[in-house]
Amino acid sequence: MITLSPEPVMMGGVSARNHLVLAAGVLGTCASSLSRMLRSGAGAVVTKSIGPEPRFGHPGPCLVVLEDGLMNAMGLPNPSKQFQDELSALSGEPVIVSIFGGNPEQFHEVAGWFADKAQAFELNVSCPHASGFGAQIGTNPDIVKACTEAVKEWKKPAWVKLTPNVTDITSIGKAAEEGGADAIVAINTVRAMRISTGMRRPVLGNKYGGLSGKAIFPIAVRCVYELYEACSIPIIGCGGVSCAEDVIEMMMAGAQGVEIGSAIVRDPDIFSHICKDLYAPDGISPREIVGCAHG
Amino acid sequence: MITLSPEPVMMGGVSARNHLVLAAGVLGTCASSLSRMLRSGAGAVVTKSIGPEPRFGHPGPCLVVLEDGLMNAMGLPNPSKQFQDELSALSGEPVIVSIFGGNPEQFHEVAGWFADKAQAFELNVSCPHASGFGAQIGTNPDIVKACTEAVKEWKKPAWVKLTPNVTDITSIGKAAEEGGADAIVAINTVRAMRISTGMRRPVLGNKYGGLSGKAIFPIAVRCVYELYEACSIPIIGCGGVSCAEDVIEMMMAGAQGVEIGSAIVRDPDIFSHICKDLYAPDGISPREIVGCAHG
Amino acid sequence: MLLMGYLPGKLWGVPMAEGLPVTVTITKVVKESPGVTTVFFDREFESCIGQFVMVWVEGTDEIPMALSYKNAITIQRVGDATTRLVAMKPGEKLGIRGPFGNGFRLHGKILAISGGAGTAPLLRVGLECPDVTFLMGARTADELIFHKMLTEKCDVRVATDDGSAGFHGYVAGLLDEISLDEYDTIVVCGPDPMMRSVLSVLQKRSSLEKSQFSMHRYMKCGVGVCGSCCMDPDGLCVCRDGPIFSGLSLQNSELGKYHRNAAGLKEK
Amino acid sequence: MLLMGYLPGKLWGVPMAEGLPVTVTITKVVKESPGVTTVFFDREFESCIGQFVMVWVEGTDEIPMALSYKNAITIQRVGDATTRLVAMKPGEKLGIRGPFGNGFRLHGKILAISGGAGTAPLLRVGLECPDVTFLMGARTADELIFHKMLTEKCDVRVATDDGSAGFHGYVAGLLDEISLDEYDTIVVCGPDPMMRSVLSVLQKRSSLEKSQFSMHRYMKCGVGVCGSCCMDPDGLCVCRDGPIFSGLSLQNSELGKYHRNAAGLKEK
Ligand SMILES: Cc1cc2nc3c(=O)[nH]c(=O)nc-3n(C[C@H](O)[C@H](O)[C@H](O)COP(=O)(O)OP(=O)(O)OC[C@H]3O[C@@H](n4cnc5c(N)ncnc54)[C@H](O)[C@@H]3O)c2cc1C
Ligand SMILES: Cc1cc2nc3c(=O)[nH]c(=O)nc-3n(C[C@H](O)[C@H](O)[C@H](O)COP(=O)(O)OP(=O)(O)OC[C@H]3O[C@@H](n4cnc5c(N)ncnc54)[C@H](O)[C@@H]3O)c2cc1C
Ligand SMILES: Cc1cc2nc3c(=O)[nH]c(=O)nc-3n(C[C@H](O)[C@H](O)[C@H](O)COP(=O)(O)O)c2cc1C
Ligand SMILES: Cc1cc2nc3c(=O)[nH]c(=O)nc-3n(C[C@H](O)[C@H](O)[C@H](O)COP(=O)(O)O)c2cc1C
Ligand code: FES
Ligand code: FES
Repeated sequence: MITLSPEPVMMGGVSARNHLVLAAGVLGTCASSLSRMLRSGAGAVVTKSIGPEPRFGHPGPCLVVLEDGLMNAMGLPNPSKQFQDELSALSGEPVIVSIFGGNPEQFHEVAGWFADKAQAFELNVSCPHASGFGAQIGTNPDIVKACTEAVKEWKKPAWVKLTPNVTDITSIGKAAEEGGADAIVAINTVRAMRISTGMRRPVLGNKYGGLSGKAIFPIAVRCVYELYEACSIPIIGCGGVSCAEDVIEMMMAGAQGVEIGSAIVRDPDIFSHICKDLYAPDGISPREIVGCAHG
Repeated sequence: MITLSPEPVMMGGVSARNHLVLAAGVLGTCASSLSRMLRSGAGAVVTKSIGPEPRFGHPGPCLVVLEDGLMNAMGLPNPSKQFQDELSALSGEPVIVSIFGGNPEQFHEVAGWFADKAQAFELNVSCPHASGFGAQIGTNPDIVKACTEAVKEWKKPAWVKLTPNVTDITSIGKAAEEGGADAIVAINTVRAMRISTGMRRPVLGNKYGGLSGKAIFPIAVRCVYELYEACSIPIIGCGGVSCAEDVIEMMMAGAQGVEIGSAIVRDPDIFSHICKDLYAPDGISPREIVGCAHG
Repeated sequence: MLLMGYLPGKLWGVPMAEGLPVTVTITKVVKESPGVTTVFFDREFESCIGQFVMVWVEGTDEIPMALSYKNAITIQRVGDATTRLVAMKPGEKLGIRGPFGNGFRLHGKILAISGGAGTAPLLRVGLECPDVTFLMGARTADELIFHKMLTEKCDVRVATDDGSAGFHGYVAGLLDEISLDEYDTIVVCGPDPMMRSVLSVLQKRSSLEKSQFSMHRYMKCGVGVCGSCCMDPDGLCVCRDGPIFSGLSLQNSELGKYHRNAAGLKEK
Repeated sequence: MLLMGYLPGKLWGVPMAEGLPVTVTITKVVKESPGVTTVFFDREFESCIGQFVMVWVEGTDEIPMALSYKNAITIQRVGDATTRLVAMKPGEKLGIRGPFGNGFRLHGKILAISGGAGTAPLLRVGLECPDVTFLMGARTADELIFHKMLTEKCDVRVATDDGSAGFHGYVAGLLDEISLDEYDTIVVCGPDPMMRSVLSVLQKRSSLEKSQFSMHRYMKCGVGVCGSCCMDPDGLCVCRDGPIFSGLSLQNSELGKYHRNAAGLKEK
């Protein structure tokens, strides 16, 4: 297998300790769990998505584990502005604050709360199961562009996280780029549903949810590849990454780094384990492989 | 587990021997393999998609097996009009002819070749990896409607098979319904890619392919559920079905029957095995569970 | 011998329901006290004592519950889901995910200390382990649960806040009469303030290293992913790293000080 | 003991590459005859004799090839992919999927019958089995492959169409001098017309039930899904139900009459 040389990593304006970033919404609600992930080897962490008002999330079940992934409909639970307190405990750490809102003004407001503490923002315009938020606005290029611009007013790096639940993901990627995004994160979860045949009802409290994990890796690779052909800003690959080989594959598709979420379910120490396999003193430079599959 | 009573099955104008239909493109190019599937327990079979000209398909690799599914880019290889000869050998059997074209006229022409032999047509407006065909037209509701109307001129039942690679599958489902479709088949494969890290290239000759099998089951269930809420014609569930429990789940989401493709890779006798688990003399009527998850 | 390069293994052709809730049918409902009810179902879950399940009350919510028996949960009514649960009848269905979490490590002579409905997760300790002393607290005699059943199996001592049974005062008070050195394992479950006060006593009496506390935090996923049950300062997940924690590891924790609610907001 | 309701098993954290082509590096290229070349690579594939692999020539195509050795394929140049293959140099890479298909069932005294490049899939029979008679046909002496190597291991008899070596005529003609009753297993590989004529001889001489034919058909998936390799009249997949078929099962088949091309059109 290919190994990478351990070099300082700068992706989308964020200086990270390695190429592996904790994905939004996974162990991301408190400072203590975010630090834990950094301690265990994450190169940077993205927080739970924070919105304009506190939310308690959807009724349960909120998550089920499938053989090849997870399906969740958390419903964007978050402490809103009070998340400032958690962030204080993380000052100086590579923390990207994920934010969401229903319109550019809300994005602007929420970003403002964290503008002095976050290393960067990640715009969640892609959660597939919260009405009025996430993918409901992330399927419209104009809104995506406007939200990106609104957040960029705070002069911080802004990553825009895209939904795969669109006919053409590149049109949304280009909108983010036009709005001034520093990077595109692809992808958020794939809209999905499972039904309990015993209860004769969808298993998630919200009925619809988002599929993540191994099942969506080939979809995520495809999206990264498509975006790499269409956009010129950096891409962070996300979706189903669970071993070093997957990281290399994402990079070859065009990703500068990856985010990892669901794989935590199998191995809470996934970051240190992947680092061990991925980096070696005689490894090659990541530059050599990012996008190399495009020939 | 729930079992079904073995009753005569009529779905979308097709009288089938049971609720399990061989999906298009799987062992569907010759009469002999189609009969084999019928002998081994398929309630009906859909042929390989037949188009206006013979096609030899994409260069290989055309298919790879993943742990939780398949990824393929066959490229719609087909013998075109000469498929008439194969069909003759299947007269009287529950055979649905899958057809494709680049526009309504071509759909009309191809359907005409088989109008006297097919029990029904399935319109492939959803293959995600053939330029000018499939999903390239199946993402446009107006074209889907027009193609459906064109085929319906032959006064045969017409199933319209949808792609999940759209922002809103219900808009396409409704277009098919307006065009006079007798049933909707959901879903075709999900656009995907894998990269060979050894070769530093996408593994499929066509680069992009379609993901099928277990990985996409939660996506397929979601699409069936959404379509059931939006449309009133019958729905045939397709995508990742590999056991009797999956059939029940698809039915609860709203499917009248299911198509099965990729699961053949694991078990060529999948139809007889599912039948054994699915049907029992004291089983319940399928009517009792179709759509029951909608509450 | 047939070697196939592509064999996808056990993944295909088997029901995919493994991580989905298992549907169980209620067989018996037993009222343990005015506020506490045990609901039995038609399936036993292989589990370690101390593990929990996520209980899906269809149409309402999914909530964490200890398995009081391998085939039962014991519910204290506090809100929407628990109110629906205690009102359920035999024949009705629940969805069960799990069991999840770690379990108690039980050996030697055991001291079990429970407060209120916290007796439920410890019930199997009293019923299945050979040498158990059970200290049980409740606000009032009426609210003591499993008292009779446990008395038949072990040495039970009772404390009530109002003195209506046993010792008049908190269960931690019962510890004064106990010689902690005699015990190999100390297990504790109850409301946060009660557990913090037991922790303080054990700390003073240098018995923390043999103590294990069953923690409760707001849970959504149950499998260590969503982060809603994380505790300060180590960011451990109660659902996965716990719910059982050694007393030692809890000394400097948030226990008894605050916890986070469903939105992640700190609450006292 | 830790029981977890959700354990997704071996699926997570392991490379997902199982069914993807394995990348191999070419180590040696050997010209066997003017049109036939053996390409060795740096990895052995555990396989039954008779199984095949799908060989990915990046940028061109993926084609089926028998493993002539566990770490080599032997290629007859016929078109784009094979032309690129035979021109490859050590250090270049190929992608290999498989091995796929069944294999020969080999026991007792074996008669191997090959035509042209059909010797390649039978090479391991001659090299690895103890008691083999090898009948080998080619158009001309130049095109005999593996002749020397096999002569060291077994009783080789040769036929050439032009009489430049051995018997003057088709390989089926060599059967006249063979007492079929002596053999327990008969394996055959070669062009369709050659295999049909061998089949006819074996049929006439009542030896079909101990015969096994290695079939070739157009293949795209290699795993029994796409249907491009199906044979009439039973709809069997050469890639999965074969490529080895008993002579009995081929009697009434399309063998020697027609096959289908990449588009599914019948060709002679
Ligand atoms: C590991 C664990 C084991 C438990 N075992 C038992 C048990 O055996 N018997 C028992 O009666 N109770 C048990 N509980 C507590 C039980 O989960 C809550 O009482 C229940 O969730 C309340 O739900 P509700 O809808 O009735 O209340 P709500 O009206 O929703 O809320 C009332 C209070 O209950 C708590 N709560 C609500 N939802 C949750 C949740 N998803 N996770 C955690 N707490 C929640 C919160 O403190 C909340 O303020 C356990 C909790 C945990 C974490
Ligand atoms: C099970 C099996 C084992 C084989 N083993 C060997 C071997 O050990 N050595 C060897 O030299 N050849 C072998 N072949 C034949 C080999 O696959 C073809 O010669 C090769 O595919 C030609 O590819 P091309 O691009 O050079 O030719 P093309 O120009 O693409 O086509 C030339 C002819 O080759 C055949 N062909 C092309 N593509 C395929 C395909 N995907 N599948 C099957 N046939 C195809 C067709 O008959 C076609 O008309 C085997 C075939 C099969 C089915
Ligand atoms: C439990 C859970 C919660 C999530 N919450 C968020 C969120 O708040 N914001 C967001 O942008 N993505 C969220 N996601 C999506 C992930 O960040 C990630 O995009 C997705 O899970 C795919 O990556 P993975 O396969 O590595 O998990 C969540 C995913 C999971 C499983
Ligand atoms: C090898 C292969 C070929 C296919 N060819 C076609 C086709 O020609 N026309 C079509 O409509 N769908 C085609 N499909 C899609 C399937 O019919 C089906 O929609 C998809 O595979 C999802 O179902 P499954 O998970 O049961 O395979 C093909 C799928 C595979 C795997
Ligand atoms: S409940 Fe989700 S991490 Fe514990
Ligand atoms: S090559 Fe696809 S079925 Fe044989």
